[in-house]
Amino acid sequence: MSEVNWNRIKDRSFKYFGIGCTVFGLSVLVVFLLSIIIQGVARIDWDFITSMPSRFAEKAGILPALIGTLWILVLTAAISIPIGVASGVYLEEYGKKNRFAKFLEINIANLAGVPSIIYGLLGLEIFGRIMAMGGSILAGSCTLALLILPVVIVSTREAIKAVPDTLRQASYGLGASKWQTLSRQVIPASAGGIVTGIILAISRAIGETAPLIVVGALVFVPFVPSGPMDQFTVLPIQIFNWVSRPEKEFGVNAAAAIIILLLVTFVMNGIALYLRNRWQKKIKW
Amino acid sequence: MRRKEKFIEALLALCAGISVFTTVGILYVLVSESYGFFATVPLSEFLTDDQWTPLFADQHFGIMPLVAGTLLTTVIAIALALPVGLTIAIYLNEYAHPKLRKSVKPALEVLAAIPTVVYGYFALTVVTPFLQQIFPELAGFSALSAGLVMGVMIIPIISSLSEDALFAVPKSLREASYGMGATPFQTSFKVLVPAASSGIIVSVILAISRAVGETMIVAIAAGQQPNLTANPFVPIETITTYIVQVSTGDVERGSLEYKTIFAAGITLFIFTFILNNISFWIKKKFLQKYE
Amino acid sequence: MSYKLEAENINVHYGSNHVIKNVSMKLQPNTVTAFIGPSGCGKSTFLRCLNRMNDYIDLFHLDGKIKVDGKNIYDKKVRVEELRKQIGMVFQKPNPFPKSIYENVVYGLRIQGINKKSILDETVERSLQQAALWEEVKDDLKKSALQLSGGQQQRLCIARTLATNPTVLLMDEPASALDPISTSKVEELIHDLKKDLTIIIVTHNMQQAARVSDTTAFFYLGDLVEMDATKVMFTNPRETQTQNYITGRFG
Amino acid sequence: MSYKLEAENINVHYGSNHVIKNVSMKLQPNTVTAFIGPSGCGKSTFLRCLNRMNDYIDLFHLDGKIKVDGKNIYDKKVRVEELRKQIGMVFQKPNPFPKSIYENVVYGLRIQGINKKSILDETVERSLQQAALWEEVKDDLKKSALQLSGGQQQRLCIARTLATNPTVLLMDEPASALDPISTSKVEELIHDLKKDLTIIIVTHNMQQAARVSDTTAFFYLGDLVEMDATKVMFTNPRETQTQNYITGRFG
Amino acid sequence: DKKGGPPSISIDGSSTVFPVSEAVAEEFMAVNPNVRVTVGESGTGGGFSKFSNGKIDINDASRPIKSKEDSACKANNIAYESFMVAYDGMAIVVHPSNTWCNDITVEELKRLWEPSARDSIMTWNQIRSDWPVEQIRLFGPGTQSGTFDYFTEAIVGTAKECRTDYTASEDDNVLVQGVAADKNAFGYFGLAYYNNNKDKIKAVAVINPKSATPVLPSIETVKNKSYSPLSRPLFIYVTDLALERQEVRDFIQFYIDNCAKLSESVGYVSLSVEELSIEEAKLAKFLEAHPVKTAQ
Ligand SMILES: Nc1ncnc2c1ncn2[C@@H]1O[C@H](COP(=O)(O)OP(=O)(O)OP(=O)(O)O)[C@@H](O)[C@H]1O
Ligand SMILES: Nc1ncnc2c1ncn2[C@@H]1O[C@H](COP(=O)(O)OP(=O)(O)OP(=O)(O)O)[C@@H](O)[C@H]1O
Ligand SMILES: [Mg+2]
Ligand SMILES: [Mg+2]
Repeated sequence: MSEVNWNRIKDRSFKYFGIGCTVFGLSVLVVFLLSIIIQGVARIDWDFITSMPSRFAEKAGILPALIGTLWILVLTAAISIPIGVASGVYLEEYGKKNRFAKFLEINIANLAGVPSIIYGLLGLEIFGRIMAMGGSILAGSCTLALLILPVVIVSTREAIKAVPDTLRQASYGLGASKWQTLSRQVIPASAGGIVTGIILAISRAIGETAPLIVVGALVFVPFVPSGPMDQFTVLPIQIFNWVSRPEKEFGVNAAAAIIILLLVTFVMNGIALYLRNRWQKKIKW
Repeated sequence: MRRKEKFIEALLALCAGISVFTTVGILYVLVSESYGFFATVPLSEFLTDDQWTPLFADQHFGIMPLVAGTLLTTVIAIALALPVGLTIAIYLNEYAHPKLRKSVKPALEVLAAIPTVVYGYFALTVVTPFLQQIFPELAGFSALSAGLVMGVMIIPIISSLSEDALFAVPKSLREASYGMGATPFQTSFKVLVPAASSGIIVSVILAISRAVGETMIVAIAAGQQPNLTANPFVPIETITTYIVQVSTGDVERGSLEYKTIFAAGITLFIFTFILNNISFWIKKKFLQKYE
Repeated sequence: MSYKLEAENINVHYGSNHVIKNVSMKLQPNTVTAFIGPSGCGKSTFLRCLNRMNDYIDLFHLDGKIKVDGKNIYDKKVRVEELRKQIGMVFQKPNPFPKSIYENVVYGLRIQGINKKSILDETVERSLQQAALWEEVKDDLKKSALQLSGGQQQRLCIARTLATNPTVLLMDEPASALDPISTSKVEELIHDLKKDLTIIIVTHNMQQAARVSDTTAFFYLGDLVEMDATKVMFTNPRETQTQNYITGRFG
Repeated sequence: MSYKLEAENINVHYGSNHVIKNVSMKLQPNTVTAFIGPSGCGKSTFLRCLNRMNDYIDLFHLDGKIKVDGKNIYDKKVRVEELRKQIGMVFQKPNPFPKSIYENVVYGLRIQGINKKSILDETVERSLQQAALWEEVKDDLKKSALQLSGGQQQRLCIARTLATNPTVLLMDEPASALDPISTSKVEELIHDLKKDLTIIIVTHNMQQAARVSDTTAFFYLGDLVEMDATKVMFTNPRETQTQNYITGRFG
Repeated sequence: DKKGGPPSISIDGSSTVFPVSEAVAEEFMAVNPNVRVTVGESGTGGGFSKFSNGKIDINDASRPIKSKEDSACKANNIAYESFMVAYDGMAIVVHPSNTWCNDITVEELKRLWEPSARDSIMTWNQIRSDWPVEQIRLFGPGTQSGTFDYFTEAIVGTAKECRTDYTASEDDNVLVQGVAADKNAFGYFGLAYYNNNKDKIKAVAVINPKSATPVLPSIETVKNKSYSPLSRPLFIYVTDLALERQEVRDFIQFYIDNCAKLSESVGYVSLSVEELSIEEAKLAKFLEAHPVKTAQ
């Protein structure tokens, strides 16, 4: 009886510890968001969003950086999601037993630990020089796509693992080929988990500065990039530049730009979440 | 039909192969550039010298201070993020109302999306002064506050991915445990966590990777002072911070000083390689037991 | 007369879905009761109310009283973990933990903090013997439970439940995934356990219900249509619905 | 005489585990054959060899020949997807796709590239009618298949299989998760489908085997112990093993 | 390498020079709206690497070109000219509550920062005996920056000769925070960062080696050279290749004409009139030597 009491106490304490941890995480988030919002929200207006950069903090805007970030976001997702999901599917469904896959598995785990700046150096060499993309949006996106690929692959695999075998068997039993089974059943059924990985990965990609600077992203870009081969800058670079300026007014600009960057992330997460909840609701085993 | 299937398999394999090309590319870049470095600096000096001062007139090329700094901040970050992240995952999965779970999870994911500059200044201007009240000997820049803040940043990686893994454990196991009179706490730790260990380990590996690769927080809050120490209260520098500083700095390309970043990079690569192999080994052991 | 288990005017809703409609029943100790009825009629739901396994389900709502040994188990003061130790449950699909046979059986003890080897060893032998599995596995207790056959797994799950000395055993279609040999072993087991326990079994198999139970309860669309001694139910049911169901002339 | 299905000296190994031992059998068209035997004796394994569902399993290895309509299905030239369309399969646990009822039924057509609405509509009605489900769901074809009851789900799985007009139907314990009403519906269905199809059913339920099958095959530890007309098997089996199993005096 | 599109000028290089180039670019485009000027900050070294490959027109440099970089240019047949565009003062700073440290000599600075000071000069009183016996904590710019090179050269005598046990940061705002939070702090960094944070930190006067008077850092004292030796020149480098394009010629002319005004607007110190006229003359010569290519 006393043992049961003790169990209950442990259980209760853990519950409160769990609440505590969650509240801790959330309150850090709230503190961040509030301090940034208090600092920067007043600075946000239509002019701020639609103006070019300037050395005058009150005149400076983020238009090229914002559009640059959107370009990078879309292109990086467009490159990394298909390749990452395809790799994950291959490793989990086709290459389980062969040596190539084993080798790939360790290899991918290693890639996840390579710091982003090294990807920058790689991107400069391969995309910038050898493939002659220069410091373009495309070169930056390719670099970031490589950077987040491991996360997409790993989470795809974990999500696919969780799909029950009965679903595969049902499909095979009806004469579906392997690929039909994968594309029509397994991948849609695991989409929820895949999306979690993609959210985390892309959130990371759009916050990166160093690898992009190495690849050739600029800071002062007084025009809106209009295609993937254009030169560009992104919000985090603009933010970092402003943060390191001596004048305090730029700190306010940085906070305002951070709010915009977070808004971009929210919208993206919102879309992804909507999809995740939809898919997870549909498939309850 | 059959040809199409073969084609698709080949295409998928090719996509998976891109990661091999990436590795080859990274190794090529690292090795070709650090080759010149190791031609000048003997490996023994690189590994045993206790100072890292390539950019001073009195040059020392001992990588260990940077390795120590990297280890220190990563260990601190994981020591915070693993218990907190896993607790959150378990709490959301076993205790919290599904509605709460649905809204808290994405909210926490926002933490991973906040630009790391923000974390860096938060560490420097809020966390460090706060910690100094508890530990008066804490320096203005330290591994401790950088590591802790980094830990907060990677919490969602652990909490979200682990929660996904716990969620995927078959309901029947959960019911078996509850049916025996287990508390949610016991069910979580004796049944669910072991059954989800593969996914949890993956989340931790990804979190460690992110911590090792993080630069901005460390650059701002940890002091950029290579220090061969395990003391979390003093300034340190990590491998990645060093690489970022030099690769976007004023050092001339092709010089020995510039090549140090590739030597540091290859060290980090080997470091993560060892780390991954260890975790692979752990994972294999766990999976043998639970499948 | 003192009843082991009494349910009074139980109503269960899942959200707006009324799945158990004003069901009352009383069970005597050391009897076997079979719940029968078509799919979705609420057998499992009602069974799971008896050890509060539905507590964690979203939208689940229960009205009424369930008493075990005269005490309302939905009382605030009742500790649900204690209750579940007293009222064991076996599920339709064998669900052993991915651990060794030994660890599966002692799980219930370990979570009570009992870790003394002699007690554990003793319990393992006793429970496995009660579950008629001892002879088959005694040399291999360290083997993973997942390597056992379906029938063995189900008996292991029963042994695991017996390890904590419950007084009531709830079984939700415990033999539906088993072959006839394993099934008959489980049925024998139920027969043997009756002297120590009060047992409720959900089954789709009329022959099984007839073979093992003393009392049978027929559910239909959330109603308890009829409940009587098994002999009576299968030979001379009061309701035509029951008659139709038992003879397969339904729907 | 021409057989629908012939298996010649089939041996199956999982790694070093010999699970099917030199089994041969011949089945005539438009008959129902029941496979019975204790758990783990290889019934499912053998059944799954017949439409090559084991192809993807690690370590699976088969020797021998299986002919359908005289053609060896393990021939290099045979397209396994084609084969599976011709030889449908229904599993123990209903496993509908998490899609609408309609989409479940037309899945087999869609993967063949058939997307014409009129054909699909026609097929849905025909197959659901064949599976005795049409009346229950015809107004609600857009509903998620997961909202159906277990018995309905299983009939949906049968309908889904029938949609591609198979000539052989393999059923692995199709009624073990169902209540008697659903079970009898499935049994009736088997009876009706026999005029168009050759059916093999694995079951643990002796009554069921007796009720639905023309021929019964008894497996034990990977051997095909005995195979004969169901009437003969259940009244006058040649082997004592069979006798013991059928009467439940086994083990 | 840029075909079609509007005329454009690409600048990259030092993040220290960046604000000047940005200001010039902004003003230039205000009068030449059809020209696109982009400015990056991949560092002086990164910039020179692109510069020597002809990938950019102008490199911002916080230090003179090095011999390796020069030979890389030669190898690619790229001739260039450098122009001084501004001075950046370095402020010596301490915590505002520091009452004792009001001025300091170059010798004292040297004693504090030279390599042998490591692990030996650890308390204030070791610099001047009437200063307190308290630990001194040092802050300074990152070792790969031009500021660090210049400071060590001016104070210790050789570039990069420096003690290693101090807290460094690439970001001067971080140093401001560090000094402002530590009452025993002693640091140095760009003048603009001191000017913008006078409420948080206190400047230390440097005793001019020639006049032997303490001089506090300010735009004026740097400009009139009384604040010495802690100010360093900032440069831009221009390739001859770029001079084939009229827009670049216009831009450089504009840069030299306006850098005095614009560099002060971003917190740096402008060249003196004499220095400016030297740069103007250098530019005229350079332009003449590389006439604009006549369009075919
Ligand atoms: N978790 C749940 N949430 C919502 N509704 C549920 C839930 N579980 C069961 N139901 C609904 O409650 C009703 C009774 O279900 P229950 O599982 O008790 O039936 P059953 O008699 O055990 O059927 P079966 O013989 O198929 O096991 C059904 O209509 C079912 O759809
Ligand atoms: N995927 C597999 N890998 C290895 N061994 C397997 C696999 N599937 C089945 N076996 C083994 O093959 C043997 C035959 O199994 P099978 O599933 O065919 O039995 P069954 O007669 O269908 O039993 P049940 O009545 O329990 O369904 C068993 O010993 C089983 O352990
Ligand atoms: Mg049920
Ligand atoms: Mg089977």
